[in-house]
Amino acid sequence: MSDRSGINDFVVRFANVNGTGSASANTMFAKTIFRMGVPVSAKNIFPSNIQGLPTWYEVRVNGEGHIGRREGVNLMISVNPQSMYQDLKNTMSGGYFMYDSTWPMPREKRREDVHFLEIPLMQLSNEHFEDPRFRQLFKNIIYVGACATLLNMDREVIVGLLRDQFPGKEKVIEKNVKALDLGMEYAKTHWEYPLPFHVTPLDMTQGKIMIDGNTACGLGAVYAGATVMAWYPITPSTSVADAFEKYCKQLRVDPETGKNKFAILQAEDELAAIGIVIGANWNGARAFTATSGPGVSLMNEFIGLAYFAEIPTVLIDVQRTGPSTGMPTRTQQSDVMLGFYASHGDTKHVLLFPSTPTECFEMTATAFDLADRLQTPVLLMTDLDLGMNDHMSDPLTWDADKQYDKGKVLSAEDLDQMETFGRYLDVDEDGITYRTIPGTHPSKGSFFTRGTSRDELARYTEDGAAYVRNMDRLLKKWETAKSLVPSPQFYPDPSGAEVGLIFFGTTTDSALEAMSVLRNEGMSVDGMRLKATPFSQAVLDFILDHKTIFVIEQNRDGQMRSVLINELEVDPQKVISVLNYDGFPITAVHITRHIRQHLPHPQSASAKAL
Amino acid sequence: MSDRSGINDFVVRFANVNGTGSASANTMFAKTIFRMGVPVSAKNIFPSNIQGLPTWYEVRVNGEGHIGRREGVNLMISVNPQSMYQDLKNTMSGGYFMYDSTWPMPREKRREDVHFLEIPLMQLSNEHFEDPRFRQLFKNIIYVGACATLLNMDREVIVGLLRDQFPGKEKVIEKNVKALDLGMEYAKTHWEYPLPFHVTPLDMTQGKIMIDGNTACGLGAVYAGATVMAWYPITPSTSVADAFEKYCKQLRVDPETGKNKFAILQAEDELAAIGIVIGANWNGARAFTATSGPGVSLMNEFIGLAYFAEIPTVLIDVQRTGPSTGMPTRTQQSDVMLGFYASHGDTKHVLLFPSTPTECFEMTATAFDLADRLQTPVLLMTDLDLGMNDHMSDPLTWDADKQYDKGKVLSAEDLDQMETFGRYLDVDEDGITYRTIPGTHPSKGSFFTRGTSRDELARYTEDGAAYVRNMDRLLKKWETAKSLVPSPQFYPDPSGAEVGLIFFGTTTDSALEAMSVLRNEGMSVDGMRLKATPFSQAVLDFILDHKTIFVIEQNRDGQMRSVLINELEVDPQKVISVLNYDGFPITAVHITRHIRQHLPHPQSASAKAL
Amino acid sequence: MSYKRPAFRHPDAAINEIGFHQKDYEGALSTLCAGCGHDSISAAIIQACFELSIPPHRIAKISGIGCSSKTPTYFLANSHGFNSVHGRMPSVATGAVMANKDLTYIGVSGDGDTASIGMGQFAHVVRRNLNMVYIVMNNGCYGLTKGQDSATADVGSSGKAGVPTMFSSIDLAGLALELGAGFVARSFSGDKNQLIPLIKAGISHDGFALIDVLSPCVTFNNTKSSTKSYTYVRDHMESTSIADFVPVKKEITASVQPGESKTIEMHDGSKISLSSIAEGWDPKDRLSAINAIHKASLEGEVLTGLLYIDAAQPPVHKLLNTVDAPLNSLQERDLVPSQEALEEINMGFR
Amino acid sequence: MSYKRPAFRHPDAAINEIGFHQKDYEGALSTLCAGCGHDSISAAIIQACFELSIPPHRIAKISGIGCSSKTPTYFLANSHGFNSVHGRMPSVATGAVMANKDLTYIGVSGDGDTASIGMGQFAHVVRRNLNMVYIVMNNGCYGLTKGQDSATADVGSSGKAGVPTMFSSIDLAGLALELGAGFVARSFSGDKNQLIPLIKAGISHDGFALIDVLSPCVTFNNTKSSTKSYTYVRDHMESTSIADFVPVKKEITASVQPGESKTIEMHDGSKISLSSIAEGWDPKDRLSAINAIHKASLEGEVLTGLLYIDAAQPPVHKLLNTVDAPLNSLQERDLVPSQEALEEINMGFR
Ligand SMILES: Cc1ncc(C[n+]2csc(CCOP(=O)(O)OP(=O)(O)O)c2C)c(N)n1
Ligand SMILES: Cc1ncc(C[n+]2csc(CCOP(=O)(O)OP(=O)(O)O)c2C)c(N)n1
Ligand code: SF4
Ligand code: SF4
Ligand SMILES: [Mg+2]
Ligand SMILES: [Mg+2]
Repeated sequence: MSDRSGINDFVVRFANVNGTGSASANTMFAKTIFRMGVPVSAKNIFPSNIQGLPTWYEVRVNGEGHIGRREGVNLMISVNPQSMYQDLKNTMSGGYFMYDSTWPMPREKRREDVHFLEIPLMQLSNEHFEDPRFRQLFKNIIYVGACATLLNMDREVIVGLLRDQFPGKEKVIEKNVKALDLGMEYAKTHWEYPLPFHVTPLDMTQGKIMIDGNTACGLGAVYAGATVMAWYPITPSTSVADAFEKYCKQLRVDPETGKNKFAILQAEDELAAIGIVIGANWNGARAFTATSGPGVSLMNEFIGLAYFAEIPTVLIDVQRTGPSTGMPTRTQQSDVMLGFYASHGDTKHVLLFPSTPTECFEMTATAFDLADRLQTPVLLMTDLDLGMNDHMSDPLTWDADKQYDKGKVLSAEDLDQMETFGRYLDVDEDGITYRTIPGTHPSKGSFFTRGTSRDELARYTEDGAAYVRNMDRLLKKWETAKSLVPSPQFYPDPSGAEVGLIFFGTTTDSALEAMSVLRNEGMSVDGMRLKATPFSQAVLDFILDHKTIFVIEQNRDGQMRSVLINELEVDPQKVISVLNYDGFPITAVHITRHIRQHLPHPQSASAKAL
Repeated sequence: MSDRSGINDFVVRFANVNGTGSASANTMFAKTIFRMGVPVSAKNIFPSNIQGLPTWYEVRVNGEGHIGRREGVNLMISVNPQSMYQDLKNTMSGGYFMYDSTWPMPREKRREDVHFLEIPLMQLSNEHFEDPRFRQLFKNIIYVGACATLLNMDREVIVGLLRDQFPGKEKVIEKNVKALDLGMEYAKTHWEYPLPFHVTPLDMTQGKIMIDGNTACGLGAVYAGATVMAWYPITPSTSVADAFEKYCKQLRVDPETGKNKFAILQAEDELAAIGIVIGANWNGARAFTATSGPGVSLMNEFIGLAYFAEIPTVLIDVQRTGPSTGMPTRTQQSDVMLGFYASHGDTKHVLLFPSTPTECFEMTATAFDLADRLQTPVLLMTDLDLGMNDHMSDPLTWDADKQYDKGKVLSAEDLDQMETFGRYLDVDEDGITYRTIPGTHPSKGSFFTRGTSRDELARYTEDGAAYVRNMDRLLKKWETAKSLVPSPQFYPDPSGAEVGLIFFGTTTDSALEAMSVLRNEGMSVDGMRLKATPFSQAVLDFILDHKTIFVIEQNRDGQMRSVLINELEVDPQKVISVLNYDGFPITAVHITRHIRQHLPHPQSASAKAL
Repeated sequence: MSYKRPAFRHPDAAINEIGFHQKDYEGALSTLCAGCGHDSISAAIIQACFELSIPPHRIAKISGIGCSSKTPTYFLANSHGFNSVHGRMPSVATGAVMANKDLTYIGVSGDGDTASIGMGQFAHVVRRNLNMVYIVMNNGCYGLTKGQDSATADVGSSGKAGVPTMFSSIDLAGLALELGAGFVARSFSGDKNQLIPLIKAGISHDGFALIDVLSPCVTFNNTKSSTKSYTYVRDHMESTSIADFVPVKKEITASVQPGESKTIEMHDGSKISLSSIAEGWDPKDRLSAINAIHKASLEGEVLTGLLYIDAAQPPVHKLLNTVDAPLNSLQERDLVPSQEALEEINMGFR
Repeated sequence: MSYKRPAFRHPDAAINEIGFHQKDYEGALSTLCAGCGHDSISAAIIQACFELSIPPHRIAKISGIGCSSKTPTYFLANSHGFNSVHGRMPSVATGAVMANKDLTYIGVSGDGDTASIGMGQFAHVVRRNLNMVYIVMNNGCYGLTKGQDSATADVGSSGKAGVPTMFSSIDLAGLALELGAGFVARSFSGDKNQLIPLIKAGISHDGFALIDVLSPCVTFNNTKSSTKSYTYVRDHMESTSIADFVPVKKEITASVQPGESKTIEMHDGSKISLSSIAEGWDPKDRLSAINAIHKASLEGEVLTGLLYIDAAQPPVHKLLNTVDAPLNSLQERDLVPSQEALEEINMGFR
């Protein structure tokens, strides 16, 4: 890989040991660059383990705003002897390798094509800090300091971050600054600086925030009025529950009584979690759960019940690499098929695909409105990369006048004015029928909820014709849903292209970067970002309007591509998969390589592809 | 519908009350016709209830051998006052309506276009039989007698059946014959007989048997050497377990010790059932489970584990109408998608589609061989219609020399001769690796089983490249599977057709009948019966070789069609669904109607469809 | 909102304190087998709710799958009902209770539904102390799927298939006691006099109330060799006490004799009085109840009655410290935090 | 088949009766947190299997998911292991036992794995009386997912997050007793002397043996406020007895004094001898064990030791009356019925 890095364009990777408190130092590094106005992205690569195994933190700095993952590490900060040689191997030719030279690396093991930056981190820390409990932590700050010098980072910004992190704790701040300066000074006295690639302030992060998707989902549920959450711990979804709880405790406690306007239950398993969500929604509260693939598998029966019994159900699926004992700490988009078709019998579901934390926030709220409006399960399909890494994104906003769309729910007054209430009567001919909440009216509106085997008035029947009517109405509702779900986002090439790229969720950053690379190379490409199923006419038109379509996704089987073909009846021959499924976020280089393979000559590309 | 019925071509429907012992009388009726050499089919239509609700038994007699369901009842035997008026409505115009006139039907409620056959069944039974416990039962035999006269059925054959049913119990036989004769005589003295449509002996059932698919599956598992079965009761799969147990007790008890060469566990639920199956197969025993849609949904996580951990797993899915509280006693083929893609992550499974009880027997055995050979889950996709109804089919045969294919299992001797054993090393380059059974060798061959996160030597790793290698090998195994699964069956039109019909499982009978109808009308149609996934080249060729393809299936969403398109990358536009999803078996009339709709003029049909 | 009564009533038919007839608590015609124990339990539920004068629409009925779980269609037609999935009634009920603390919740399940597939959810709903009555219609077999043994079938007992159970049986009342339930009772579908007051007490109990009701399956498990048959249960029933439930608005009647009876007050002031308490057993002592159950079972007896009660255990909404209004009644103004809060949150992520 | 020994051994290292070194029972290097209780339990398993002289390849290790369920990688490297799915170890173990009755089965699970998601399977594996040792590495929290409370956390106890548990806790030993288990023990990861003989006895027991081992999570639940911390357990541990396990081939040593001890014989002739038995408690009386557990728990004490044993309960293969050969060893000649049988069956369907 040729190194095209330079000012505001490089990758730094920190190699640490799990459970040694490196996370906060590393985050500080990324945030400093962010506060310097330079776009940055940060990915945690961590093991399925609590303590003692290698963990990495990869920061990409890119002044053009490309914040997808990029391969090729310019500066490796290796503070884990366990992974040191692997880390050295993973450093780019011509790159820099900083390591803790308290234990020097034998000459013969070094690489010629890599610059070595030796710094005795542990020794420095031990020499300057008394309390052994903190030595480990300050070691981390020291390497941040060294990086600051090497990369021209603003010391004042770092100090400011420390002040924000430890408000009023002057002693703590002082010690941290001391460690920081130790690192900065060491670098100044031992190395040439800054490195050829480094940071220069910009103002491209003005107004933006750095937040992870799971926190945004949790906040979205708070603003969307979720009052019941039931969940079962599973990486990488656990922090959705943590965030919901944290913000509920902060924002949803009645100030007068000290009582909670929410109920959160850690259920005994995922089956119970979704059962609780269904029970609560049936009974008129907004309720949701968050889980990952194994949980969705376990919820399969219940999801079908919610589909057929038409109960609003919000489920956040933070996807990880399959299967259950798979790679829980790696990212993938491999639950698309499962989410879309979940359960036995004929079922299809509304899926939402956020691609930024801001969208996690907004779409979580949308999920509740859609679930209530459509009386069906809505699955928010996010993933580990989006959920657990901080992403630069727009601030969260909420329209103060927004009313929740609670859908077709009848009040006692409504019922009093009605002739007949039929729970499954398609009064409005949109496939969506009216429902009542238990306890509403003393003599009207009660009905018995079950899967199928019932007629329009919710009476038990095993009549085949009634079954078919109901199934067909559910399809009509599916049609209605097409106009209600978020529309795709288009990234048109002004010159009009024959090649179209389709992407969604966390493939977006790299897909957009790939598009700009390809356009720079002279290839015309249009882009479409999917936001939801079912697909609207616009999605179909995009596919029909292009000769060749690439669907970029992070799974082995091209799952979204299959769903597109199934739903839209387009010719599979013109729809080409660009796939990545090694558990790491997809890169622009990966995408462009695949596209070029299929379209060797940019100019005549689309013609050839068919 | 025009009545084209006649000699050896008609439909009789019995309308009874659940739990009144009508089943054995009705079966006797169908079996008599079968023993007279005339092809017959019989379908139970029963409620999800134990006692007191309407239940129907529908018999189709067809001298040309068409044994799919046919609409239009020529002779209705109504012995359930609850459903009497509905039954009258469901009788064909010009048809015959026999009912229990102990309680006569008011004139004004009768239909003009239907012949009424009044017989005071209860009264006759009460008059001639003392013991009140048996009166109900003999009432049923009386109507069989009446039918015998009307339809020209052979009294001796019926008596023979009674003798077989009650060997040596002369008293019982005598009473039954008395009831039979009561009915026959009543018909002779009160009505004109035989009816215009009736039975004439043929020899088209020579060597055939009448058996239900679930019994055949249970027997198949016995012959295939299954020693462990774990299951959880669920209609319509329960009788698979019942049959396996019955025949194990009959055929698999060691005569010397009286001990069992099998272990059957009624598990606490479906998750446990599949867990037991996986544990037993991992430990070298052939084990299986049988369930229906809700069970498969619950097994979803475990199915994924078996796929990734590569553990042979045999699952018989007797499909029913979705969802869980749906119509458990109605048939459908709506678990195709679920079965094929079951679990989160990238998973695809081997499915087998028997279409006759004989194939249930054979394919159950095939499932074990394939599961062992491919080290993966194999799902036998049958359904309520096939599983719980008696079907005329070829006798069951077993090659006495057949050796089970236990796949790549290493013995202690093998291990002794090996340099390195790597559980996931693709030695043969077919994607299938060698496994060992616990306890085999004191120092070689032990390994640790987990989903993924492991390398070729089964060592723990979270390395992305190792993950990809493994996932790609699983795809290679999938390719290998294509040549191992049963090939499709072709029904070519000698003249070479542009229209191809694809069908599988219980759509077969009616699809074949539809083909013969269409051919008689002058339309050329080829047929292909799918027997398995993954699809082989032959399946793709069939689709490519025809301009228009109809996929006939019993679900709402055209699930098999989707799988075909996804797997074979064919253009959806030329693949048309013929669907039936009201819970009743599909009919030839239904199929031809749909095909004609798409191809109005037989001659130029295929051209137009595109 | 007015309580509209259906047009015609027999003038003599009794009405309860809030003006409802017994008929208002009935349901659709049962489709269970004639003689099924479950139907008697339905009748007892109807009677209990009528006598407690609960407005029918303020009751929610939730069940799993099985003959037993079908019964909610056959009582309380004016209440919302939910026939969910097999073994998962507890979780659906949990969600419902979370959403609205103010309704009365009746959960109905079978022994297969609870003790097999639902075992995990059962154990955890007990721990959670939901405010609900959990009725197990316990026939020791799988009725709806035609008679397989359930986990509550006693060792050696056999149903219609004639194969004696070999695995040790689960005593749901014993289990609930072990798991810390605050109200545990057992009864028999054939004993209306005992069952109705127990259901009433269970409904009034502010927390989770388990009533394990032996309910013979006439079709599959009413055999001579079954320990869940009408005959067996009738012959081997042993009562801890005769229970009499006294709603808050009524005085304790003279029928309860002091000295030989014990009266327990519920949170709402209503009382359950227990006369002729079995020796050495104290309805407020968990361990004594556990011992009594085990001892009875060793002797092949079935201990019935109110086995244990702790009226003071905090129910789930108290544990969760939720606001007084039902969560499902909260509106945007209660739920949406301020704009400033969001701005501050954004600030924290800069 | 020859027992090949790896090339180099320290000449002094002890070997057991079948010629294996302790090292042959070890596993891969642990990746658990330094100080995790689970590692001590792994060490005890290694020691127990070594001392019992079981050929390592005749042991199968099966687990669910969690830090605890990872441990089978860290012991017995020469045994087959299976890390299955969360909460489902019991069913996988059941299948394995069905397939081959002749191996030794060690099931490992966590408290989340067993008492929450696995509760149903746990209850039913107990009933089934599989021949296996079921070890729960019980830390009262979810280690692998970073410290959430599990259902075995005591009310009021709190881990690193500092939020006290509010729902009543599940006592797995108590539950197993209620469900009819034939061997129930509790121990502490920090008490090797008690734990090793219990594991040995559990392995020798012909049936299901539960060992609930308190095993502190140093990272998330070793706080002052936790009742599953090293300090709390050490301070509140109460033993029923001091156990000494005597394999079939050894004589009972003099150390066990008659009068103050009780010796229980296992099916294979080996013995477990229990000295200084707690007052009023009889290891062969289920009810006395239940009472002892409840009483200790009311006083905030943790009762450890062998709580209950019934060496005579028939294990699953006896109940199922299977042939003596392992089912996985049967061949076509044992399994395929005759041609005539099939012909007869066909006849029956004509
Ligand atoms: C997931 C699932 N598995 C199996 C079934 C089939 N099933 C329906 S009811 C039932 C058992 C009913 O037994 P029980 O709960 O005791 O109720 P009863 O009919 O005896 O009242 C079973 C296994 C199902 N509906 N769903
Ligand atoms: C179906 C499923 N749900 C959730 C998880 C996530 N998960 C992994 S381990 C675990 C709990 C572990 O707790 P415990 O069994 O007590 O083991 P410990 O780590 O404490 O030893 C959970 C919830 C999972 N792997 N699978
Ligand atoms: S089968 Fe048994 S449980 Fe079901 S309705 Fe009939 S008697 Fe009742
Ligand atoms: S997190 Fe807790 S249970 Fe897991 S390894 Fe660390 S100390 Fe052990
Ligand atoms: Mg039952
Ligand atoms: Mg734990």
